Amino acid sequence: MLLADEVATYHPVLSGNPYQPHMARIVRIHKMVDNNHLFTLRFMEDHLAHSFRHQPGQFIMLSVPGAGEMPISISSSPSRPEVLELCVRRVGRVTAALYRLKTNDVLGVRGPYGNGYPMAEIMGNDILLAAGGLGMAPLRSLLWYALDHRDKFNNITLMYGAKRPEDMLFREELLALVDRTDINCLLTVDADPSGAWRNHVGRLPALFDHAKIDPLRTYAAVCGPPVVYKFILQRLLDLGFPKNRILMSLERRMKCGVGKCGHCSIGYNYTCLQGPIFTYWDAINLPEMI
Amino acid sequence: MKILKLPKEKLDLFASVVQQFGELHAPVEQDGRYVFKRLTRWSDARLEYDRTILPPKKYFLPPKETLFRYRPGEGFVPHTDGLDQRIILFGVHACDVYAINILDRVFAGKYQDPYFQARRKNIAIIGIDCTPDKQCFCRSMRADFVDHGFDLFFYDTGNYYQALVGTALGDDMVLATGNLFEPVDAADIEAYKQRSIDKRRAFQLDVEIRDLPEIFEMEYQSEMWEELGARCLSCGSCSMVCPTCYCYDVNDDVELGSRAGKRTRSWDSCLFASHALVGSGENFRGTREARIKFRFYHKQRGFVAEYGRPSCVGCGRCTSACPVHIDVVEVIDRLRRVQDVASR
Amino acid sequence: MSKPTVGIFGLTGCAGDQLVILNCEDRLMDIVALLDVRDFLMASSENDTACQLDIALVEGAVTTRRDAARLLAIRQRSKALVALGTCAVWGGVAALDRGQDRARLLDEVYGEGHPDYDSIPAQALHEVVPVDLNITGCPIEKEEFVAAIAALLNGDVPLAVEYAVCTECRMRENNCLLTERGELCCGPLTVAGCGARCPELRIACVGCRGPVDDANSASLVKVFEARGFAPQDIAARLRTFAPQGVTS
Amino acid sequence: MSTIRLEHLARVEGHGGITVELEGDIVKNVHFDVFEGPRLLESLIRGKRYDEVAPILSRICSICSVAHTLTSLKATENAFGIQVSPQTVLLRELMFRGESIESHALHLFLLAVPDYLNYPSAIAMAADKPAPVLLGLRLKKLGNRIQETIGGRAVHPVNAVPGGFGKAPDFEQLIALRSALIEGMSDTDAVIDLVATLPAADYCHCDTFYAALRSPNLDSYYAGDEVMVVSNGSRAIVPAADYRSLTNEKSVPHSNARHSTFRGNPFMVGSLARLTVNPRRVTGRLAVAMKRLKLLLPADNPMDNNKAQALELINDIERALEIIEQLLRAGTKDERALPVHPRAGTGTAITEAPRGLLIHSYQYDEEGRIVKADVITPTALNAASLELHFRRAVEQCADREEAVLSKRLQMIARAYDPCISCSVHLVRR
Ligand SMILES: Cc1cc2nc3c(=O)[nH]c(=O)nc-3n(C[C@H](O)[C@H](O)[C@H](O)COP(=O)(O)OP(=O)(O)OC[C@H]3O[C@@H](n4cnc5c(N)ncnc54)[C@H](O)[C@@H]3O)c2cc1C
Ligand code: SF4
Ligand code: SF4
Ligand code: SF4
Repeated sequence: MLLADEVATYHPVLSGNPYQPHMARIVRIHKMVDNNHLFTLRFMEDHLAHSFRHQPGQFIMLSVPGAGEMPISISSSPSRPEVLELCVRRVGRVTAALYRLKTNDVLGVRGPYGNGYPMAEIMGNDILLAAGGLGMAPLRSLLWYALDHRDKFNNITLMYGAKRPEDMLFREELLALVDRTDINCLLTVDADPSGAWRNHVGRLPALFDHAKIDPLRTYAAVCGPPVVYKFILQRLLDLGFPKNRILMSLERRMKCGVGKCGHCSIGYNYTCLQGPIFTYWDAINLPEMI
Repeated sequence: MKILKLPKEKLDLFASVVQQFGELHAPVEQDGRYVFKRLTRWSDARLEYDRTILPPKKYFLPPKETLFRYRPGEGFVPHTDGLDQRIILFGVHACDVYAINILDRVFAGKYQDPYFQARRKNIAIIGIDCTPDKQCFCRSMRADFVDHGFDLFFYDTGNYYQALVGTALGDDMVLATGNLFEPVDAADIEAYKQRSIDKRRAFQLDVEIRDLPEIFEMEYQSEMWEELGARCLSCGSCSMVCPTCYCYDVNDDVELGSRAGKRTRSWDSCLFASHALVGSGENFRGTREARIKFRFYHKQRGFVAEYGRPSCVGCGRCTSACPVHIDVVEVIDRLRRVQDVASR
Repeated sequence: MSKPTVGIFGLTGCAGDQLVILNCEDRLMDIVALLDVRDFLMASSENDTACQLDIALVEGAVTTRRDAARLLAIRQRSKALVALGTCAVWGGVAALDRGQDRARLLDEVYGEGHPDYDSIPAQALHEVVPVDLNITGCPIEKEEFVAAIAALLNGDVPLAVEYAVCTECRMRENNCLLTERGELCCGPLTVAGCGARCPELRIACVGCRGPVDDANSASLVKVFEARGFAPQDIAARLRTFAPQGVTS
Repeated sequence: MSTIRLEHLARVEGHGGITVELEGDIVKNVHFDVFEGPRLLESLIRGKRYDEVAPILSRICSICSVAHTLTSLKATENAFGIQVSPQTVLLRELMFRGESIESHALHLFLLAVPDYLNYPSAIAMAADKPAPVLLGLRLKKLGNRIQETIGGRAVHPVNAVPGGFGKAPDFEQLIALRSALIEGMSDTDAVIDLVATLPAADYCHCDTFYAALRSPNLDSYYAGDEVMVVSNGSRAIVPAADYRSLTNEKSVPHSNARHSTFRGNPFMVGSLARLTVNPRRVTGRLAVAMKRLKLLLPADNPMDNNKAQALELINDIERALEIIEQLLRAGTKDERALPVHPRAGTGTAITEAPRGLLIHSYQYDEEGRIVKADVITPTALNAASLELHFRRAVEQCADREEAVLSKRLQMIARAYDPCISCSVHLVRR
């Protein structure tokens, strides 16, 4: 509808454009694992670097100029602001273009998007973080958030499984947690050909034998490939977890991140708006959830 | 709401006056079908058209548009060309106005789509009454009347158009014509009511949408989806012509020899195999069956949960565009096990 | 970054895709400035026929032993092999011979007792060597070609079109030749990228770009049959440009 | 015996080579070798419905794809007794002109001129002498623009179908084309200037037979159905139905192409032949240009074909403009193609492709499916004449250095502008 008295000052595209990427610089590229690098970014505009705030579990839309835009979880914790850490796996076109960039190169960032973990609800409870493979990327934000606000949470348990020791993301950092007493950090690998691995060997669900979990006082955050969901979810249900205390982080194709482009729609939810964190109860009610 | 009437023979005059408010676009004939197009002559307008090939959606969300230009050193600069162009869409049917109202809600919310919103502000809509044909079921979808979303809406009451004034701009248009419009009297109101009854009687299609979401849930495993999946060509026609399909794709086009270029978005469809494919290689709707089911599910069930009503407005476009005759009304009837109108 | 070395080659075909490259009149000088074109027989008489190539653009189908040998040699010296045009990608009209007796065809065209020509059943490039990238079209579309070169220069894989001609046809708001006029239009099965060039002109798509990834020919064939087309004509139309592709 | 062999003829479309066998000073044998793989399209087209024929046979050759398409349509329409509308005839002629402009500009400036100026390619030449390259690109683009506007695509046109066109260009498109052509006219002087200053290329002199389409108005690439064969002192007319008297071809072992003679004489087709056969059209601007290029007809030097192409570039642009004016005066109608009622019978069509005479001849069954198809291309018609000129060039060249001979032969070959992908599609007996 055209407003007769409208003057030409209305420029929603120029200000408040939700699709506008803000330029950020790569300050560090850490080659954690083959094809899984950790990129540390800082907004070029200082005020953005200072003011950017996110919730654990949220994601950004990352633009690799000339190649495209993609959703990437924020792996750093809001408790450690000023920079963003992104753990990106090289799978295709845009991620490959990202991997060709070097420190000081420029990227576009917009966000944060998605619901993130319901922190207010979780606080005061136990947390169980269970991840397989790349699933550690979104959980790491939650992990450090909880560790940095240790007094706000009861018991913290981390279960993380990778194929081999060299495939484990954030390995050094996580190994340093194993000896800490304020967290039960359980790391496992499917196989250890080198024989140098000092932690668990075996499938992820086996770690439950080493953890003390009170299903009625705990929120479980699960993330990983479909097999991880399959086995962990069953285990949690068997333990008697309420369905709405199991939190899953879902991946869908996304082009906008803000509930317009339609790609991430699951049944009647947009992964980018109502997700990517869904409870198990949501999941069984949504077709095609996993 | 202000209600006036315009003698039919004055419509030409009215059209020539409203041109000062923007570029006039209306349905024109194209090989036996109709398309919204810029008018070069008022006499080209075909206000008694059935439906246009593409809905007015194309004005608000073009098939392909540039969102940003990218230059190293400058970053992403929003592309604003054409957003402030003033257009008057003359002769939009109620269902199409309804559909734009639906798009309004999708493109509003916490993250307003500024491109859509800018165009929505700058494009005026003059709606027009229509007579349902054998593919229309807008009445069933509750989209046969609209109470907002237009600047003016004309109902055909015989010798007059009864005009609903929807916005200040609509009112300005009326005022700009001097005294072309007249007040309505009791007889006009009676004429309108008669027209309303006639229109209702003209519908040849009828589907029941109450409890449809529930039935969709119950029939999620119906064998019908498999059969439709085997038939669907994934040609995307239904999504393109749908006035409420808004899925889009975003791509970066680079210039030769640099990383500079533009970010564009273009219409997409949930019927395409790539629509729900993700980085891990998982495709959440890998089969054609899953995709065609999703299209119906999202429109008739998912959208209800999100926005309180189905996104389908019953314009009949997808049914006539589908090369393999996948027909919404038939799909709903089959889900409800309705054989014919009498058994409803 | 140093310029990528490039070779442009034609096997058996109409040379249309090489011609399209030359038809990029406005961009040609930029293209040759950005690429180090080392071997391009159609445009140059001084060619380095042995150097390593970053990109080999190959048009045409393999229809002779000589073609096959050339293709193998090109593959060996190239990092990325790009199949250019429908003949290279699918076999194209050259591969209309699928399933026919080659010797008899030769006799028919050249008369019995013709010399022993070098001639083998037509094959697309991927049937002979691994292909890294396909740019389809009969001929290729200029814009797609330039976009592909632009992407390759940046090290990116060019974007592939994943939907059918119908989608573009609808976007252009054409009258549908199939639903409205009952014509034998291959739009629903053919990969888009041409902007629905033919239906835009009220001409049925003959499928010159080859099939879209997810073509459902069985279903469309039923529609054509219901419309009264002879199975023979439907089959002929669907296999004109892609011998195995479209017919499922 | 010594042999000079040129494996790959560069800067031509398709794959060919030249072999010369010398015994002392005597030229034993000269071959024009064609390696292009046989695609057998005439035979593969058998059984196809009439509406598939032109799109498939267009793929014989990209540079002549308009000519192949339109000749095919004309043959099909002849077989079914369809008379297309005058508007269709004009639009088709316009497409021919567009193709000729594109083809000549490409050949002359990007393929042939580098020879005269001693560059291996237009790309190499562009570094020192960008003007001819840019001129060529501008004119090429103009020709393509015509083909795109009328034919729907520059290569393998889609808009022309049996009975007419899918959609005729509208007023705005024709106006835009007219402005482009008027702009193109300003380049024609540069064309003549450039060709007039090229070094002479006198490699062989020889009495030559020329064959071209004789059209009703003596100046059409599309309308007309007689061929005239002219030599110094003789002329003969061959009606379309007798086209085989031009194509009594023989298969030769060194080539996938076959050779044609008329009454035992090799003959040349193409630009030079067209100017020779239809001399009366050389008037006005064209006549002045012809004087500047010092072209005398009938020519005895095959290299003069390049001059003829330059002249035709001017003529094509002028003719295209005339046609557009004519269409604009009459106002283009939104015609649909005429309905096609297939019937059994044969149809033959002769036109002028950029490289010369092109003949398509079909036999259809009553359902409109191809029973038999013959396609005779200009390069096939030229092959015998080209070998004759090779032979004369070797005989008339005192210097038997391989490098010298090879360059001369290549230049003669390129003057013919051979289109080798065309040449392999030959008559089916
Ligand atoms: C909420 C969310 C958080 C994510 N977080 C991470 C993360 O922390 N680290 C990480 O490595 N990956 C993450 N991903 C996945 C990541 O977005 C995809 O791997 C990436 O988009 C692939 O891009 P590409 O161009 O390299 O791949 P492509 O070359 O495009 O194709 C590879 C595959 O990626 C899929 N894909 C392409 N575009 C998208 C898209 N926009 N959204 C989803 N899938 C797409 C394609 O379907 C294809 O199967 C996340 C995805 C979502 C939805
Ligand atoms: S129009 Fe019909 S065939 Fe095409 S995608 Fe839609 S439902 Fe499938
Ligand atoms: S005309 Fe052909 S391409 Fe276009 S929508 Fe119809 S079937 Fe599809
Ligand atoms: S519409 Fe079909 S035949 Fe025409 S160019 Fe496109 S793919 Fe080729």
